[in-house]
Amino acid sequence: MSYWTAFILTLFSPVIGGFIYGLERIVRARMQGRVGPPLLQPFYDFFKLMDKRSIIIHSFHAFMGVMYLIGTWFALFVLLSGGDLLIAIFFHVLSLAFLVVGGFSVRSPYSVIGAMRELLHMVAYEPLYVLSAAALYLVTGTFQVSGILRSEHVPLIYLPLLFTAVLFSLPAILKKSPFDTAEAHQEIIGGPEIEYSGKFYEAVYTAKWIEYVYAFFFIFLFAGGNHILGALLIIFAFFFFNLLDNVTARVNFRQMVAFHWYILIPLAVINLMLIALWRS
Amino acid sequence: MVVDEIKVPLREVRRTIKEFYDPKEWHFITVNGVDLGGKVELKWFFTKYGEREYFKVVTSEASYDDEIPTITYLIPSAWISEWELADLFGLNVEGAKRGLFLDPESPQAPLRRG
Amino acid sequence: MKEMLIETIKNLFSKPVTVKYPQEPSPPPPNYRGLIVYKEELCIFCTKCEMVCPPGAIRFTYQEDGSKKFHYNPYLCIYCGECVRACPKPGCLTQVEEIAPPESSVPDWDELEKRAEESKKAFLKAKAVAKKKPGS
Amino acid sequence: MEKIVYSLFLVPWILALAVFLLPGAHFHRLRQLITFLSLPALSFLTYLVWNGHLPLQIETPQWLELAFTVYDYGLLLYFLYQGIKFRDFLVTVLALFQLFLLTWVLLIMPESSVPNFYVDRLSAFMFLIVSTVGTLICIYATKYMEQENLERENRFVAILLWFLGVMNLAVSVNNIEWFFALFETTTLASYILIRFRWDEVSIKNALRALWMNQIGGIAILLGLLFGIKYYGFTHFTQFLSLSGKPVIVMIPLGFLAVSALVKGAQMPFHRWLLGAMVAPTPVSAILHSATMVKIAPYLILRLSPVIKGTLLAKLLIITTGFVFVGAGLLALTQENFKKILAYSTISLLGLMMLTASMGSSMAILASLTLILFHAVVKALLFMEAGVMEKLFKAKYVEDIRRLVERAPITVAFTSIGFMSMTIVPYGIFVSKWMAIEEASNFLSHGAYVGSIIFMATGGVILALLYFKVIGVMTRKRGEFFRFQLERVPFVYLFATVPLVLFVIVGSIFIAKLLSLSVNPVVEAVIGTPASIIAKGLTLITPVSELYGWQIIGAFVLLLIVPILAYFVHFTGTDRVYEYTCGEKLELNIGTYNFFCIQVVEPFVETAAVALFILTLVLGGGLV
Amino acid sequence: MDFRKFRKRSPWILHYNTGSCNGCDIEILACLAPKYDVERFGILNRGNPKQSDILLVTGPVTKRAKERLLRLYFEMPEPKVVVAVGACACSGGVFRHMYNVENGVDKVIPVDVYVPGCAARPEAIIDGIVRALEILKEKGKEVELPHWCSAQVKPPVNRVKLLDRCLEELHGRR
Amino acid sequence: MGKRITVPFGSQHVALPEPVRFVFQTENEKIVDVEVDVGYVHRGIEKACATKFKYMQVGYVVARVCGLCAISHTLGYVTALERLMGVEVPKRALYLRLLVSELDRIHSHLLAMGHTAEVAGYENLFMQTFRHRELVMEMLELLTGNRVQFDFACPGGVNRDLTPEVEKVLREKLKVLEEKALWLRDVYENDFSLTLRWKGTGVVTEEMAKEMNVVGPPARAAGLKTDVRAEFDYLPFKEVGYRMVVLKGGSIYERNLVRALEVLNSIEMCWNILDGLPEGDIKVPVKGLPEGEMFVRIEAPRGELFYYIRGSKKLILDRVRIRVPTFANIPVMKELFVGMDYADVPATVISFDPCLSCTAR
Ligand code: SF4
Ligand code: SF4
Ligand code: SF4
Ligand code: SF4
Ligand code: SF4
Ligand code: SF4
Ligand code: SF4
Ligand code: SF4
Repeated sequence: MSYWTAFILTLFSPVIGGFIYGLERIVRARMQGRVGPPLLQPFYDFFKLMDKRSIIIHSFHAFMGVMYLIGTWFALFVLLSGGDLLIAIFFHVLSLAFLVVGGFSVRSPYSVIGAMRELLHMVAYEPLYVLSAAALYLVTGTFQVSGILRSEHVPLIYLPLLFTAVLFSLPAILKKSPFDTAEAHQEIIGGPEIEYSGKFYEAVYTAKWIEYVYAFFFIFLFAGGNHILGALLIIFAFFFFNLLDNVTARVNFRQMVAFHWYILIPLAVINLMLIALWRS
Repeated sequence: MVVDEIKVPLREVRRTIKEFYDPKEWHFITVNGVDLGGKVELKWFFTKYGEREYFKVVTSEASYDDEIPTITYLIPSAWISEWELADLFGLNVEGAKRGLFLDPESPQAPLRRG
Repeated sequence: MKEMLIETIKNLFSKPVTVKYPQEPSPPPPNYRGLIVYKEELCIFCTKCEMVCPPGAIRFTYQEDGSKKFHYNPYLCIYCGECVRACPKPGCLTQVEEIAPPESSVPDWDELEKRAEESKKAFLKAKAVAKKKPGS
Repeated sequence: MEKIVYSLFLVPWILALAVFLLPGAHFHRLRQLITFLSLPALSFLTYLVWNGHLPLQIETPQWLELAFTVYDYGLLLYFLYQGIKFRDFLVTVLALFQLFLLTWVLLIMPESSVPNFYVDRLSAFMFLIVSTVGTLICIYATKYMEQENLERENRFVAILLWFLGVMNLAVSVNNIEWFFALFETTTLASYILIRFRWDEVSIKNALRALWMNQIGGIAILLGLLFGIKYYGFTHFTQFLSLSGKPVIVMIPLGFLAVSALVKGAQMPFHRWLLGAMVAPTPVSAILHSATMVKIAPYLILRLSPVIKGTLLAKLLIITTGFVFVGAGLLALTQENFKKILAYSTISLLGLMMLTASMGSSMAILASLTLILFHAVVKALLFMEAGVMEKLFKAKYVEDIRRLVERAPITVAFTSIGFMSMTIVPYGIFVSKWMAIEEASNFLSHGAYVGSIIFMATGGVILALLYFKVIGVMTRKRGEFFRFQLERVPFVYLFATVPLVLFVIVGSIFIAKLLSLSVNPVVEAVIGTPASIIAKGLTLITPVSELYGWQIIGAFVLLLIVPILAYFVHFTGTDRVYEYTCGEKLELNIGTYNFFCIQVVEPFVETAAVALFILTLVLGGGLV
Repeated sequence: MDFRKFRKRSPWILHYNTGSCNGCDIEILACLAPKYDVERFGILNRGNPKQSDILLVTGPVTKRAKERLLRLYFEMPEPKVVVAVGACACSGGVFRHMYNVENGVDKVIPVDVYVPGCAARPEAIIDGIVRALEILKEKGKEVELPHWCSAQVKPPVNRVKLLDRCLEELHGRR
Repeated sequence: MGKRITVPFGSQHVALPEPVRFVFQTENEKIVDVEVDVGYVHRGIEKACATKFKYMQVGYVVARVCGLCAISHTLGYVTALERLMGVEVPKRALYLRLLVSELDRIHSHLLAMGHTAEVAGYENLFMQTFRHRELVMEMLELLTGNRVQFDFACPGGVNRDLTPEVEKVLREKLKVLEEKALWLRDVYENDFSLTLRWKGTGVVTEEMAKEMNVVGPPARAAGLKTDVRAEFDYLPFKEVGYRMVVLKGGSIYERNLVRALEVLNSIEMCWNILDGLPEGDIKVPVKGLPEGEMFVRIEAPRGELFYYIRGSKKLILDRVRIRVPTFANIPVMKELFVGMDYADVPATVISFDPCLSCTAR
């Protein structure tokens, strides 16, 4: 992918992510037998938040919210620009760091708990993503995203278990049930984002849409050079995680970390070792 | 409806309840106060699991400044009724804290007459 | 999870159950306990309704001449229907199915309550004076 | 050239002597000056060595050998004496055993004409760390001790300086017997330093450090013994000649590796390093970061060409990887700030040895980068810990709550230190990244899969740990409207600012740094340099690239932003209180200590012991 | 661009019960459920004052809830509207003149829309919200103060201090 | 204390439609200390019933103690009043009361179940439960003229009769409801993520239940056989096929399962009522003034509701005392929290289906 495409895609990622989010809200509503909001709802929210009077706790906190947006945006660009996959994954950590530090910087219990849980989310899913980077490398022979996208192998064929694991951890990145402990609306009311309002909340809100693009692009990589399959994978993943969201209750953070470490990561490892053995 | 009412003086209340109360059989309902003007009539209501239309009532009278014996150590769940009594009647119940329901700006001891 | 999965997928492909209110009306069912409608022409001003109304949503103010005026506050009424049952004149008070619309201001009921009390007192006083007068 | 190398040992000793001979409060300034001299002097010497013709083999006169033998006996007898004096059974017995082994070794020691000093780039690399970070710590220590105990300052600083010389010596000897002597000298140094405060806990911990390190010494002696027995080898270079050839008996190497594990405070021998906390903070800094524990990865690096790919290496990978994760987990449960640092040192030492044992050139590169940056960052962090302790009376995580309101500079430096250990694009991250990508090449073996998992999970656990602490520090009640930077004494700033600058600049120019400075060391260690290319700021590795703009971007995000945050005030915006469900409450906002992980502590330790024994038995014995 | 029209499209609500009988609260819950599904209008129950536009209050304000109501009110960013749901919130309902209540939300904070009923039907609540949205659209962004409050504020408002003074005044009125 | 985090839960909180305040001290999200404040909703109803309202009005007022089991309060009050004044209520009226009270139980139980699902982060299940709950709401609306506050029972009988048209619609809806209730029972019983999250969480043991005098579904979920419907004959439950549902375990999971099973039993009772509805008057006039004291127990959806009234031949009673189920369950709730995960708190609280408006009156 050239820098320019990457740049344009990144630039418009909030729009894409917004649409995905809008669609998700509709699909979720339909799955629950409701009508749901219009497709453009996220953008309505966006513009409304623009118009609100902003009230903040202190400027550092508010600024961190804005930085979270910029960080996520940058992380997405790193991913899309075709560079190293591992680096892109760690840039994602970096962007989360802003949210976390912002969350910690106020004396609000929900925010602090949420930030802590955000870190625990990271603890849960990050190893899995590092493993998938390694696995994608094994299959395609490169860590470069652009290389993976050009590879004639379809990693999905070699990495079914790993892909399953990544699918199941998708809710952890996007904070959906069953792994939405960091936001846990009914417990900590949005966690680290609770103290943001107005334009500053808007930044956090938009950053989440960008994360959608980030996560789904990651799924896309599993199709390697076969971009049609990639698109199908994204659609599949979209419905899959919405279904999962709708048929599960939230687990607590212990269960979340345990599920990732004891089930998903071993799954990934088995897959990894199998293909490594088969390769050698 | 069978009502088994025992009238005892205030200081006997705890002993009376202790004599028969066994958590396995008895269900403590509540303690209720009725203001009689100057004094309060207190009733401890009990019933028995599995029995039809049966009440056991321990009745006693207390003046506004008497110390009402607590039965919380017998029946751990009784504190809330006792606190309520202390709050709404302004009675002096052993170990009860004020302010369960009432705020500083609410009228105090609202359930007293007059 | 299985049951939910089936249901979720079923829901996804069937029509939502949501009613289209307010685009389409969603009327209350027959005999809904809505607003109290008062017909002054039938009223005998016995004030029974005022007496039974639990929140005091019906109040009468007394005019100088002893006639009474009916006031009703739908934003205070709890729609229990007790006034209708209490009213001795069938048809004077009825409970319709409609409900009052949301408003951005409500009757100043505090003021009205005061007025009702005062006018009643004034009227009773006047009556007492009037009673006394013929006697004296 | 030889003289330069010798002066690298002697200069610190002379300075130490000078400092020692100037006791009392009134010479404080003078001592500071002398200490300060060590920085330019040692750096210059190191510079000369680095630019000299390496590797350098130095023949030594016969008397030196004798002197070392005598010194060895003296040292061991001193240990024995300490054991008896403090009625410590273990120290006594181990000292006796060491004496026995030493005698045996000397009896069967063959004559050899191999030079006893061997200074290659790896040694020079270690000199570099010692002479910069180490001396900075000494300078820092003068101020620190001024605030603690001016009377004993001269002793303290003198020991530190002397220790720098010992370190330099230790990484340049070739003779394993000598190495043993110096290894035990570092043990002695840590013993003296830990018990420096002379209270009960200090002595207890010092004795523990002593006996644990004695085990390391025994392992070296056993390694030497078996080395002589099987191969007739007494020098490192002899072992290195084995590289590439099938190795018949690993026992000597296994023992040497074990001694590295002990010195590197790997579980189950981590307690001595934790115990070192009771000493004044510069001790922790010097022991944990710059110098002493670095002998461990140094030793593994020395051996790695030989053990590369063997079962021993794989076991080492598993063991150290396990420690990397396990120590990280245990660090989460700690509340004492220095203990957190100590555990994370243990953890990262695990990572260094892990990468060192992988043995490929990329892995070695990663290991060296890690050593370099870790030395700098840990020194920085410990110094900041000392600053917090001395200036803000903050020792525990709960004390550092809302520190940012009082001490923005300290918090900023500490945060940079913490972040540099986990996040893109700091040097430590880069080495982790290279290590993971390198490990991906060998995935068909379980140990390497294990290493990836360990690296990935250990990494996030450390991230969790550091952000937890950063979070506690940066919490604040309101605005800094009038922001006052705290007044940090000049010496503290002098010691810390270069480190911070190095971390940042080094990370920005990581590509150049790696290809120009570290890669020659890699070449010296295993013969072939890692195939990395620096193109501007961009670092190109065989399988991937780290772009310059990524590094810059990350730095802009990470560094400029907090500074900006300081100046951005959103003055036109309403301020509001935190949401607390509409209640007005006295809030107590602490942090998680993951207490229940302590439940797994015995398990982690048992597993570590098992792995350790496995390394010893399988790694050493059977292959 | 005029953002005002988007206010109507994405109202997020905060619900606070100041002492109601739950009747109206469960009807608000019912509004979120599939049959009425207020998410059609973009309504989300955020439960977080800082991100909400509409404050739904149910119940006659009890003495203890009063202060909390005020706190939450000041936590909401303008423009915002307050909807009093149910007879209790409008004027005290059946609890009018009981000793521990304040007879309606408008005694404490300004109310924009009153929804009658006991309990208010979901349809009525929807109507009320629709009406509130009309008002919301017209509102300005300046800080709103309770009518009984005498202070002048100048932006930027420090709501921490504002609330303190306000509570003082509130308790002073006691 | 550096590791403690204070977490307020309430008074305003999304998971709570009602104001109640818990202040938890947590360590690693494990609760080590808890403080409860239940007094937010105190309005002074008992006082008002003894000073402000006439005895005929009190029924409407106490209904507003809580909207969730409005009929239970009215029933409690009118039963006590009728017993005190010796009024013989017509059989048809009793059956109609029973019908409404069981429908009310269904709606309240479904609400509790759905709400517990919601706070456990299971939004879809909440939606489905509420979707089917709307059926009951429609039935109640048809039957009584209002969705929540029924004002159905009055001293001497009931206010409205059941017309044949309404009965027909009721039967239709009841049929659908039965189907859905069976499905819901299945979900609440078998759903993996619910069992994972709820089984063994917030356990009230049988001993605890007895000791702390727990009432209602929480008690029955703990294995304590107590149900006022079996212990007090305020309505002819025997005749319409009442069964007591008792489970063992006492965790959130069982509490909701008890509710799901009771819903099924209630539906069955509704069928029997509709089939066997006797003809006759729906109301007898109540004359005279109350004198003396009377107390009754009623099984509200949340458990035992206790009414005590006392009059002295006046239009206004001397004392009306309401002891509500949640009031009785608060002590045990408070005991439960210590040692629990904060993440489980909302579900635990809601699984008791607390009604603070009752508790504080
Ligand atoms: S319906 Fe009830 S509340 Fe309304 S006016 Fe009539 S008696 Fe009063
Ligand atoms: S009860 Fe009927 S007739 Fe009497 S005043 Fe009221 S409305 Fe008029
Ligand atoms: S209703 Fe009957 S009794 Fe009452 S005032 Fe009218 S005529 Fe008289
Ligand atoms: S049990 Fe508690 S302390 Fe232990 S790891 Fe889990 S959350 Fe942390
Ligand atoms: S208006 Fe009626 S239903 Fe609503 S809260 Fe008040 S009493 Fe309850
Ligand atoms: S500060 Fe005073 S004047 Fe201003 S809102 Fe508060 S009470 Fe009113
Ligand atoms: S479950 Fe309880 S708290 Fe929740 S809405 Fe119902 S009554 Fe209120
Ligand atoms: S017991 Fe609870 S649900 Fe029932 S009326 Fe009372 S508050 Fe409402």
